[in-house]
Amino acid sequence: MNKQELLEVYRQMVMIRRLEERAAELYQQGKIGGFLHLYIGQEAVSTGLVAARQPQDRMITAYRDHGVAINVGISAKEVIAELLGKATGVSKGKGGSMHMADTEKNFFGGHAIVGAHLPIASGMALGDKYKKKDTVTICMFGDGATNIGYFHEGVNLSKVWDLPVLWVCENNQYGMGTTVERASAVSEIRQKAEGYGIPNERVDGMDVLAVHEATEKALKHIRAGKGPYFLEIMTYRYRGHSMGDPERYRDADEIKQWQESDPIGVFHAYLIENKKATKKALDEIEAQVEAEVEEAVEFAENSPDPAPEELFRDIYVEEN
Amino acid sequence: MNKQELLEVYRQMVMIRRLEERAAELYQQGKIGGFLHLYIGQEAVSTGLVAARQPQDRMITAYRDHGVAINVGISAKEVIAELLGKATGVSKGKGGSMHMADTEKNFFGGHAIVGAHLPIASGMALGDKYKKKDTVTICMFGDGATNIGYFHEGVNLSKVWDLPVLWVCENNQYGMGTTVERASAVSEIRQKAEGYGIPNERVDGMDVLAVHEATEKALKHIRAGKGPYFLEIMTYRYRGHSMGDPERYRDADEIKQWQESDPIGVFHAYLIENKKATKKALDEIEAQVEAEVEEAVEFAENSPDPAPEELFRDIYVEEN
Amino acid sequence: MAAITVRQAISDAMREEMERDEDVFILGEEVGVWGGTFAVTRGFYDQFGPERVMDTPIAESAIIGAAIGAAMTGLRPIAELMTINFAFSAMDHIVNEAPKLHYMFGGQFKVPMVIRAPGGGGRQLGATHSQTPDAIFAHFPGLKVVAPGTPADHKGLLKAAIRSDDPVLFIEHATLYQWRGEVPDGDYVVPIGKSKVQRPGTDVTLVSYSRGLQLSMQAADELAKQGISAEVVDLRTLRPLDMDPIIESFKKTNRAVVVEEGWKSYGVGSEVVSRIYEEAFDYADAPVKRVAQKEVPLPYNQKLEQLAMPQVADVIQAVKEVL
Amino acid sequence: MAAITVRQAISDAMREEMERDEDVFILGEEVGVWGGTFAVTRGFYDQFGPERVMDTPIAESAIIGAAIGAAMTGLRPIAELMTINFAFSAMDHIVNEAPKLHYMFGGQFKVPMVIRAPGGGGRQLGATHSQTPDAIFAHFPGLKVVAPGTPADHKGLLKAAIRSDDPVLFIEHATLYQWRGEVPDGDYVVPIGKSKVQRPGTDVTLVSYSRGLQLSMQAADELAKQGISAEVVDLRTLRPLDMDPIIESFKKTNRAVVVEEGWKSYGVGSEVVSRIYEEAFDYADAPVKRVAQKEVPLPYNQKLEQLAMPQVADVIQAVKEVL
Ligand SMILES: Cc1ncc(C[n+]2csc(CCOP(=O)(O)OP(=O)(O)O)c2C)c(N)n1
Ligand SMILES: Cc1ncc(C[n+]2csc(CCOP(=O)(O)OP(=O)(O)O)c2C)c(N)n1
Ligand SMILES: [Mg+2]
Ligand SMILES: [Mg+2]
Repeated sequence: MNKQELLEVYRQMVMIRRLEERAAELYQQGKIGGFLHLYIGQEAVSTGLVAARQPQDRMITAYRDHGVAINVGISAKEVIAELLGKATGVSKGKGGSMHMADTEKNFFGGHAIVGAHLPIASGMALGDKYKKKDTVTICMFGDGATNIGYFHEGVNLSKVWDLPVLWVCENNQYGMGTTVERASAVSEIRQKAEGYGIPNERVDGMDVLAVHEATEKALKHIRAGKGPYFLEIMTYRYRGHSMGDPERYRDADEIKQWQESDPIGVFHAYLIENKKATKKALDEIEAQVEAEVEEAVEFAENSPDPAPEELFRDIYVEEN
Repeated sequence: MNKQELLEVYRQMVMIRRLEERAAELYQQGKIGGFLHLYIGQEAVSTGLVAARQPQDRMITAYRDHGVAINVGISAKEVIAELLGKATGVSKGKGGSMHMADTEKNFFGGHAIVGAHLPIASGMALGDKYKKKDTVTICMFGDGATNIGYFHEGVNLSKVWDLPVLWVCENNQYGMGTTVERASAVSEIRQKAEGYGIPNERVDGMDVLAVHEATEKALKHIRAGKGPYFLEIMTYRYRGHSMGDPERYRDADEIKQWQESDPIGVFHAYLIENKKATKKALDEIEAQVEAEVEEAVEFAENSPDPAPEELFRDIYVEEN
Repeated sequence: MAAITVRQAISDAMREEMERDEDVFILGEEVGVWGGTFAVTRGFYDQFGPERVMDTPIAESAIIGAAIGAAMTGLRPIAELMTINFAFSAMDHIVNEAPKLHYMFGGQFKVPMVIRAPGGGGRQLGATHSQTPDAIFAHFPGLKVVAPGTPADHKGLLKAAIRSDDPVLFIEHATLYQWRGEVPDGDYVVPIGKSKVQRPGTDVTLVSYSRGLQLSMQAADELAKQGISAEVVDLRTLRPLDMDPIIESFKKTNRAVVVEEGWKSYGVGSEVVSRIYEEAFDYADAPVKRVAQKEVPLPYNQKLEQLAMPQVADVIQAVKEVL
Repeated sequence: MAAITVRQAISDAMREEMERDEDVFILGEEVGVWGGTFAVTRGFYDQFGPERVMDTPIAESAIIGAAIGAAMTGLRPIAELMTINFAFSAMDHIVNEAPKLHYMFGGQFKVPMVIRAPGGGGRQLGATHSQTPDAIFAHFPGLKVVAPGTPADHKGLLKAAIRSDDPVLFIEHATLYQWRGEVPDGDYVVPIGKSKVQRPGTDVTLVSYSRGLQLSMQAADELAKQGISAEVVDLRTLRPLDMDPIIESFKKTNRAVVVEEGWKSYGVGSEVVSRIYEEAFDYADAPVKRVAQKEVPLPYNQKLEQLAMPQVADVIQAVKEVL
């Protein structure tokens, strides 16, 4: 990545964090409803992935989807408006936090049923293979999701048909309050890929450059027509599973320890040390992001709710 | 196994084959309805397994279940009566070929939804662990079944909770008309067990002694409290998937080749060569089996259909 | 116009659509080399090749999930479930993914796919393999649920389903494949969401669909001999449900019997009966009757199974009770 | 007799049964260390230990499947689905295994298990997480489906469910957990399969259950102020369905409204309406009305979501229409 790209990566990570910190406040104020799953701590994962993809590559992930939304270029306005359920939201206020998508940016959501999007990802890759397109589907999911049958069926299919999919397990150590060890037969998730004969790698998910590099390598493999690839990316969420998590399953020390290798902090240091950016430039980015988020909140708050007629729109493509 | 046990093993294998050959005839005559999945060619698998189990160990399998039924000691009468849907059948004529079971003999069926019995098997093993019983659940399933989500969820759970289950994949090379290679990401099914960190072994399923030996070893491991074990048993079905299979997916040569290592033939030779039995003794067993099967057919044909009231019985334990 | 079987009608519809549109393809268990367990796709593998007639692992969620994903990229998959009983093994994808994606993301995704699923009892397959659970799928907005009876409707509605931009569950009945009837030549398409009078009559309205239609037509024949004129209305689509021809008929006959193969409680008949009273309360001269399956898991034994299933005689008796 | 919440009632029922019977245990996602995502099992992990309060992987088929297997060995598992929306991910085990094993093997197996599943909309969780698909489960013979409304019934029916030798789906509603009401002291058990008049009245019969009961009770309060006396009958069990108190009430009031939170088409109301006419046709003075959810996947936006969901005002309006 050149300097400009590196700064863009920095900007996106900061944007995800600021936007989500602000979203947490809006949630506390009762302006956001439903579930809100924050990505804070995991920013390097989606950012590194998206930085390495080609624009035609398809992203699909679970409900913890604000990161990808920002990375693919959905504006803070559309994201926050969606969180507030407004007509100007990226899903017209019908989806909420868990259901962001933008087909024009090749982002296919935001899926709330754990693991259910994995077979769908295989299907998207099948579509591209069918049409002989040079497109990879990048499918993200949690460590907890690797225990459900959908994971098995989706991943198996991808290898049987040698589909262009990059499977990305974000191992943030917990599925809600359950550690990997208490839910998964193997604690190294990448070992599961062995059961499907899929090449795999474990990656440091607190280091955006490591994620970027591993992704590039994996995408190259897939684009060469060699079938699916599997990345286990080690990361951590600082916040609760969603808002209102009593967090009885871990102690504050554990969080602190992970924060020492904070992805934004680490990358900040890297940029300065390697003279990729000045402190001032990074400060400026932070200020810009801050302003953009505030503007987005204002935009969202001033946006209208969907019209009542929207209730009956989009049920079918062909209205009866 | 001592001589008597060896002869009993021989008897069971011959019984499975004769009974099923007769069942095929009854099916052609329209006396058996529904699906009829023959086990012919695979007799050594269930026979070797059951010969190695302790009486308290639980057997559970898929719809291809006549072998286990005979092995656990359900009489030919009850089996054929069930095939004919008679009140005297082992499941009162309500289950048919796919749903044989005998709780008194610790045989828990006969399950027709591919793979759905695997989580159930984990649950039975959980029950025994909960009650601190010295009991192993032996769960059999096909190669095709290893691709469905139930397999993944059931097997993963068994390792997470270190349950006393012996997983037995009967790899007969096909799920209906689909070869292992066309349906499974790995063609060596036992490799899947690696993805769950479960010790595993591939076994020659045409050799009943090999199956017996591998089972004893696996059961020992499990009884020692070391958690689940996985066997992939290589075998072959001579007949179609079920009656009426057009068998467009294989040629007659392939079948012939496998028949050269026919489990009954191989074991017959072993018994004679190793002076475990005389030809005459084996002939006598065959004649006895023949007679028993004929008697069973007569019994079944003369048995009554279930009474009409049976339709409304057994829906609930507590009738409302 | 030729008399062909339901099997042929389904097969023709798919073949013609695949010849017409390269984006249409089939995936499912044993649809390829085997030729379909009900022989519906026989010859397809040779004609269209393995890329367009894809044998899948036994993994129903993967089949439906992959169809959804492929549809989201613009293809038009026809996913075959070997039987509708296996739909439970893909339930989330059928009722919770496919029908919600268009709505939930504000109209961004289209999911133009068909799920074909033969169902029904009467073949001694036992409790897990003999169900007619059509009603439960029809409960979900966003899904279209089609369940034709006649050969012509099988062809015309399957073509409409393949061309639909919405996910369609296309329910077939395993004992109807041999039913023969006239099918119009050429590119015959029947719109989804339209009920139809399949046999005109004046004394009583028989409302039905799928295998129930066959029972109703046979009952109507019998009744005709006895001087009773039954009008048979075929729902054809369970969601969206078109009540118009039923209400029209009922306003004329003032008596109705709903015939379905599935269990009575919480079945298709429940909805139809409710709607008849909601829309034509004043026209009811007698309680509307439901003929359906007895509330038991279907047993293997043939006599018991037939005892549990609705018979032509049950339809006739119900008609006599409402007259 | 103390006034406690539905949450407490459920919690008490389970704790008391677990104290009484060692064979009763709980398994599900986050039931242990977390204390239950709705805090229903808070404290259980400490009291009963990890062997009896088992946190599971996210694998719904494994949860229900394992419960079935454990039940077949004689235990009495309570399997918790985090929400009923995830029941689709275990559908085969819920409708095609648990309810059929007893019958299919000629009565050899017992499957004494409870599946607890909170459902319902109104919390802005979006289309996949907000469903009230109760009717579809009630379609299957062999399963018992219980869906209480009041705190007392939650306690009494859950105890009955745990003691039942049959598989019971026990449906809760996430927005009812805080509902407070009198619960009899001691070992309070309410039989499964009995509907109940929760509020006597004379002018109209409101039939409902679960969250719909709350709407109906509130509507009845309002109506009383306007001089209209509504009798509220609570189904409590959807299968087997007890129509007796409803028919009795209807024969008195001759007017009825069925109130449910789920979608109207092929819903619980469809069955109840059909049965009312089947059993009391001559007593109907006006078409029976159904108040239910609009036929849309529930949207995230709160205003739209509330617009889709049945409201007290809708019940009142329906009552006025039948009077
Ligand atoms: C099928 C299903 N079961 C349960 C849930 C409830 N649930 C939502 S998120 C979650 C934990 C997922 O953990 P993981 O996959 O590790 O992702 P993370 O939240 O850590 O990003 C659970 C249990 C669900 N949404 N879908
Ligand atoms: C969930 C499900 N899907 C499909 C089927 C139909 N079906 C029955 S047996 C079978 C093949 C199973 O193959 P395998 O597991 O290898 O067992 P085998 O028949 O070879 O013993 C299929 C697809 C089913 N019964 N259940
Ligand atoms: Mg996680
Ligand atoms: Mg096989």
